[in-house]
Amino acid sequence: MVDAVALQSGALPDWTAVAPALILALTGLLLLVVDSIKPGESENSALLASVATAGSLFAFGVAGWFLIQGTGQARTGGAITLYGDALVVDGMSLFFTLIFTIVAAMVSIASLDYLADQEYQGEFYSLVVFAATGMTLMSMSNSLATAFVSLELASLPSYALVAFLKKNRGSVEAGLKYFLIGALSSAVFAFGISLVYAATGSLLLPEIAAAVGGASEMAGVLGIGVLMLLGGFAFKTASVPFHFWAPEAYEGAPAPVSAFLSSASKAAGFAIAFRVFVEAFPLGQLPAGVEWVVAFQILAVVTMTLGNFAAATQENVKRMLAYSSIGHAGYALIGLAALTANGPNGDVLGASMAHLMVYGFMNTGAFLFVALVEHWGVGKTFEDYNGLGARAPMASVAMSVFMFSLAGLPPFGGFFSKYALFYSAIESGFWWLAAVGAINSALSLFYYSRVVKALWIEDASPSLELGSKPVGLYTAVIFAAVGTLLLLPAFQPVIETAQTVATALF
Amino acid sequence: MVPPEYYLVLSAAIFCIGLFGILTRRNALLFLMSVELMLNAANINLVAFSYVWGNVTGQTFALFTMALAAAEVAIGLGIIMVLYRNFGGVDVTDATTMKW
Amino acid sequence: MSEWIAIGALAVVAVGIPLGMMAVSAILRPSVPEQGKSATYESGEIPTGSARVQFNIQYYMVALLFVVFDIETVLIFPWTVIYRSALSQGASLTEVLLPMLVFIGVLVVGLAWAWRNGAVEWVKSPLAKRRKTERQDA
Amino acid sequence: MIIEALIAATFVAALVVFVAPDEYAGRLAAALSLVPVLGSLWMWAQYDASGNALLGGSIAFETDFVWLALGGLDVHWFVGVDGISLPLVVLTTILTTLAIVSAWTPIDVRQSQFFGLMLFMEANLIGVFTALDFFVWFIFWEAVLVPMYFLIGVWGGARRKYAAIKFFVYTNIASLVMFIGFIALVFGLGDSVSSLRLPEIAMALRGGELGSFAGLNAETLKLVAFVAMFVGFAVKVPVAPLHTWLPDAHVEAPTPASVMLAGVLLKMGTYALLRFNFTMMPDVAKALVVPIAVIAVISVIYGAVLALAQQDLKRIVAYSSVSSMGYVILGLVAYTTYGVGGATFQMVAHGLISGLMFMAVGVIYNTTHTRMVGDMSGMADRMPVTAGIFVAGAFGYMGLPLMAGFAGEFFIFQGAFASTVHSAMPLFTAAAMFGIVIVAGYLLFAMQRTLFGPFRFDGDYEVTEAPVHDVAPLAVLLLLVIVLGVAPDLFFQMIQQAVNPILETGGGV
Amino acid sequence: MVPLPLQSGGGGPTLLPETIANLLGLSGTVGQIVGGLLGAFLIANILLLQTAVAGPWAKRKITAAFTDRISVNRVGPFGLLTIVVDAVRLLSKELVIPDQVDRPAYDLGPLLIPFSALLGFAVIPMGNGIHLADPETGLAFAFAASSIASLGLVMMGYGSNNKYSLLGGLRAIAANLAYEIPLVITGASVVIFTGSLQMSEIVAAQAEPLLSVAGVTIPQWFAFVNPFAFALFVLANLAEVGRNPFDIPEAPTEIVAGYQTEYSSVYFVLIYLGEFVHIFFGGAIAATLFLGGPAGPILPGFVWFLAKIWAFYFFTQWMRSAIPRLRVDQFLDVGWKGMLVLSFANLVLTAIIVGVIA
Repeated sequence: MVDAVALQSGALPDWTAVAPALILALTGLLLLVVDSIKPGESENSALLASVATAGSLFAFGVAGWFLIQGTGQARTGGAITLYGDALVVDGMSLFFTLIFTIVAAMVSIASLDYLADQEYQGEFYSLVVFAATGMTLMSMSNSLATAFVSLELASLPSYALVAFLKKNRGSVEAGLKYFLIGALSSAVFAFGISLVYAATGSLLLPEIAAAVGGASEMAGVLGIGVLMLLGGFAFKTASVPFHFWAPEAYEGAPAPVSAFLSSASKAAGFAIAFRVFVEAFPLGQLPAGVEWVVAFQILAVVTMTLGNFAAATQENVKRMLAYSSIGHAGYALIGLAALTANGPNGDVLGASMAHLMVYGFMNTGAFLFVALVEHWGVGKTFEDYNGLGARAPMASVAMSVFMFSLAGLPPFGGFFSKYALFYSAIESGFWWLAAVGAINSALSLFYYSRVVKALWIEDASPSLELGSKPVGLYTAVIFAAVGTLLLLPAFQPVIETAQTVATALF
Repeated sequence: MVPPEYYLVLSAAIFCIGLFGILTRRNALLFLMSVELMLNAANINLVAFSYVWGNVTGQTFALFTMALAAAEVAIGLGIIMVLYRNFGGVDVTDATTMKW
Repeated sequence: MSEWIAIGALAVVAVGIPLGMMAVSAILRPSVPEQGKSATYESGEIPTGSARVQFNIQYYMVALLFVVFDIETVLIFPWTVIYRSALSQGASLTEVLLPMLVFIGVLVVGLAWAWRNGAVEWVKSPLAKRRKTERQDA
Repeated sequence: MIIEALIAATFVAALVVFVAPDEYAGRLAAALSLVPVLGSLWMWAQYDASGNALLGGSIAFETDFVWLALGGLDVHWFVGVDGISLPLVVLTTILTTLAIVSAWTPIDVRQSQFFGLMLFMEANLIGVFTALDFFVWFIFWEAVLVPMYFLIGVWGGARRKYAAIKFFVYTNIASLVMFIGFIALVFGLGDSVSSLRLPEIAMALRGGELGSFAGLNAETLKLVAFVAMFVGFAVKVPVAPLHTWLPDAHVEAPTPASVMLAGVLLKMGTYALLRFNFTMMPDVAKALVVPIAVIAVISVIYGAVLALAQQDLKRIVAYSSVSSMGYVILGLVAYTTYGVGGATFQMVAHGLISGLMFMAVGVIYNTTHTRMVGDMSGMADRMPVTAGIFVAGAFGYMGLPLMAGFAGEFFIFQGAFASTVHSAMPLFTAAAMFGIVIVAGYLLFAMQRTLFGPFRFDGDYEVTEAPVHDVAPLAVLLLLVIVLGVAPDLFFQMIQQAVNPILETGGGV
Repeated sequence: MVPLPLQSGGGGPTLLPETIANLLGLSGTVGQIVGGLLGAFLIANILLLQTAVAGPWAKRKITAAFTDRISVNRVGPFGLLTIVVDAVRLLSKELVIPDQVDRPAYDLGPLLIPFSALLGFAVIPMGNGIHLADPETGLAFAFAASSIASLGLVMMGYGSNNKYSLLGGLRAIAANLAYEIPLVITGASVVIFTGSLQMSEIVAAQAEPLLSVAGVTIPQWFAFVNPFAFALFVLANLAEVGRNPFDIPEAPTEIVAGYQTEYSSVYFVLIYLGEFVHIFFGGAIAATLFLGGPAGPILPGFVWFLAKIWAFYFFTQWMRSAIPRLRVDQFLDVGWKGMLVLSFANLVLTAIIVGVIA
């Protein structure tokens, strides 16, 4: 075993702490190189997919190793700041990196089959990996500047990915809408940054934190700025009021991309929102009128309620999942909404992070199952799913696991993460937030169980013919299912790590 | 010396013009231009307050914002191209294959 | 500040002179409207169709590349300005040169990819391509 | 570690069966399910603890380690059995094996999935009865629903989808209500508990450590939590106004699933009532004795009356379950050794007997493809063995001496009459006894019309004696019913030891 | 308010507006404005004299000399006044506005072209104190100002409602896109030496001696220091101003006259004028960046400066006579695949060499 302080005491230089991001970036470039050797050749697809998957898994492994070794954590000397404090590597960033990389790996392996007949596969994988790089950097951002740049690095490839099926009207429309709202929200975000800068004179989160207390004459500007930052995060996390894109984009986009966006991209939005709000605008030191916690409380309640109610009325499975992901954004927002000046903030935030981790598995899996179904050419509505359980039992079991887990039923990972979330909220004194969350959770069972019902209980139409059993998609779906299941018995290390690293933020 | 509030008012005005454009225009290209306007409003703030605070952070970041705006336009134009090919126009309200 | 006043003055002059010429011309020139005179020129033929035709997709590819590279120059310029003074103030090459090499390296990978995928290929239609190669072979 | 081994083995068996080919799935499942049977019997033979697991008594086969350290309330992997849970574990394993064997005939599609789910359910049921940490318990508790949902929904009758959804929604909402009630209680306990282990919580509650939470003072909180949990469990039991899912579920479920539903799943509700409401908050239970007893009596009478009005044999048995469960509640609220102990004994007894009845109905249905009383008569003519066992089971149901049902009901009535919690208890008991009369009435009536008299059958099917593997489970069950009736002490002694602490220790805020 | 280091005023030589203001005895903002306007007027006239009168005349003479022809010789000495006559002739011609043109674009385009080139001259030091303004960002400003012209070109191409015009406008844009980056990047390689974008600084940096051979000091003109960059720059500049062999936007034998097909009378004069100013502006930047600006022995700086830009002008006309036009795809290939790569290589190599030497 390597010495626990190895990564801080000189065994490895500090800059290696960004290794996960570097690995992803290099993988992306490597993909471009591979694609340049024989452009447009479809024999390349297996190579491309395996490079993307291997790169993501490598980054996952490195991030996991760092996390276990305690890189950037209190026990090895605290967060590592790099590049003029613009980036910070700490437990939280590594934890989120785990989510992004594993989702990217699952999406890459699944895309091998999904994209079988598509052109521009090299571009697809490199865009996925670049977006993952951006997300990793988002989780490491210690400055609003890097926050914005990395947010765009994550967003821009996503726009292209959503519109990837350029001859499919749905995909194009989804890409357009995602892009329009994304561009708008990034403009709002940039303006918010400029206002925060105007009020505080710095873009570095710690310096902003030091300046906000004295910025009382600019409190109005600061308040508007913070509100606009919130808008930017709301877009990335698909929370109210910038959530409109989500159903459209997820429905229209290629299903692996929907999986990627709704899991990793959402987590990235939360990663950056957590850090920015907690680090730059510490509660208890803010001038009046910048009480962002209240805003998050409202957003959390509205988001989860709206997402769940809208999901309940859908006929299209992908769209239902899209709305459910809005609902889950609402749950995760509790992590910010239940913060207090000196409560057990680390627990709440950590629970939210753990939920995002579990969500990364179950939601990715669910969308990848949709990808599998699309691959078979079966339709999109609940009725089209009828009887799949009899034809494809393994995948259907996996999907049932995802659905029950998303609903928060006990035997699966989603149960513990929701429990931890609500429990921490109650611990912080926000029992009403937990209550709203629990009621929404119960409601969500209704529409999740519709999928399960369609899969197993309804009878298939006689013409239902499934094609081959694609290896890549199956691997990814089963992997996600196993992950979702294992996160129940193995939830303790996850929540413990999450809460430890979250506590380090305060 | 121009008081900093003026910059704020100016940038807010430009931001609002951009926002207005986004809310009222249906042409995707005009939408892009409006977004550029909003980003430039942010740039005005950044550069102006870079001067006010006496550090170059704002100016530097304004450069990054420009670069990102350009990248965004690159992607945006690509999407508008395929929009045109699929829907025969660049009206953002044309694309309604999915229900809202 | 005065620099920009002077530049503004030149801008005024640079607009004023053409406007002045237009004014002089407006006084001098005759106006004899006549049908046919104002027809669009199309090598003597009667113009057909709209002039605002759709043009080759390659224009767009090139424009995109330009947007990317042109903006990168914005990021390169500040570096070139400080490069020498940074060196003379004792910064090591790895600090000031390496990052830019990495930056340009990334750009180069992008360019190579675009090149290989034909983004900078002006002629892309198969027919034109065949003609081009035939001509080269001949 | 025997409990973990039992659960794990059953899970593995479920997986193996799930991927096995359909033709062998039934045999394989039956063979594999013998492992938990033997394991539970071994546990029963080795059982040497005494007292109640929640109230500081010794716990057999205990395992306890921290699973999830979260804030101030750790989740432990904490399992073990006492005199209340061990009989139920034995009941579960035996009944599952018999149900699997009885499913060989009726289940003819997607067998591997069916038997896999049965084993999966068994694993979770064992978990429910052995878990001593609230969380672990709750996970198993909810996990039981999933396979049952599928069993009804996929292999059920014509209206199976409606029945499955109704079952799922009812029980899940109930779980949520119960969960919220219990968690509120735990939060009300504040720092006096450091984990969700049931003994810890039970001791704290009985020790009066409850504080206020969410604006409710301790008294109100306790009351609210009690009601929430009672409602939550009552749906599962089910108790009269909350029972409407049960007939649908039973009628639509395939017979083996009905067996499990009536035989074990309903016992989860009464088990939980005993463990949570009546063990942890005896003061509230005693304060609310009148409404609870009224509900119990209503369940008894109402269930019986409804059964009387049914034509469907399965529905008759289903409603009679409502009635029987009413006795259990009455016994629980009596707070006497015989009352609570009898209730526990009745859980086992009723599990066996109702399983027997459903199976018998199923065997007849397998042959005739109808369950309507009016559609047939004189079945004893063609199916003498089945009919004989059916009649014997019905007698057990009616509480004939030397049958397990008699022992259970006798204990309950004895305990309830002697109860001191409320002066009106004898009155309630007397009222509930009317249920027996009605039960006897309707069972005899249905039996007489279906089994005896001249043979008449309207369907096109040839009616012959059922195959051995259909009848054998019936016989085994009948045997067990008689054994328990003759020697109730096989279980009753350990039950009594476990029940006494509940009565001895007082409680109060 | 802490002043930024970047924004401290340059302490270079006195600029033209100040000189004029001092002469007139004005000061403050009024002085700046009056001085600026007068200086701007002066500079514009110097340029117009050269471009509008001398330029076209020289073009004919040079071309004639290369192709062994007799050129204009009737009006005035050596036919010098021919240009004046031409100007009057064109100005007094009828302005024919074709059908269905997009009026704002059609009218604005010709204005923008001379405007863009003239504006760029604001920052060019021409020697002898003829230097209108010297902002910190001089070089960037110069590139920016000259880029405005492409906007004018596309407006003309689009506004004319003519297929040739549209093609010409688009070709012009493609040309600008392809060669702008090599141009700017090569310019950046010079900035590595100077460490400043200020034109006066760039000129001053070239005043230092490179080496002395037998008592003759050769100044550190960047054309000597980095001839490769100079060659690249001149080439890119040719394309940027649209001269042979890169004149595909006009390409008279392919698309009539490109974007100017539908223009007549004063608009044609403006376009023609603008293009000439543009060529001169290209020469001016090249001279400033690589040839030491107005520096030179014996003769006054202004004369040297004129000589240098005329040399560049001569070079363009030489190319025009000597080299055939590239096909459009070859043209873009050269730009994207050749020049771009070479210019980046140049930048990197320059940076490495400078870094290693320093």
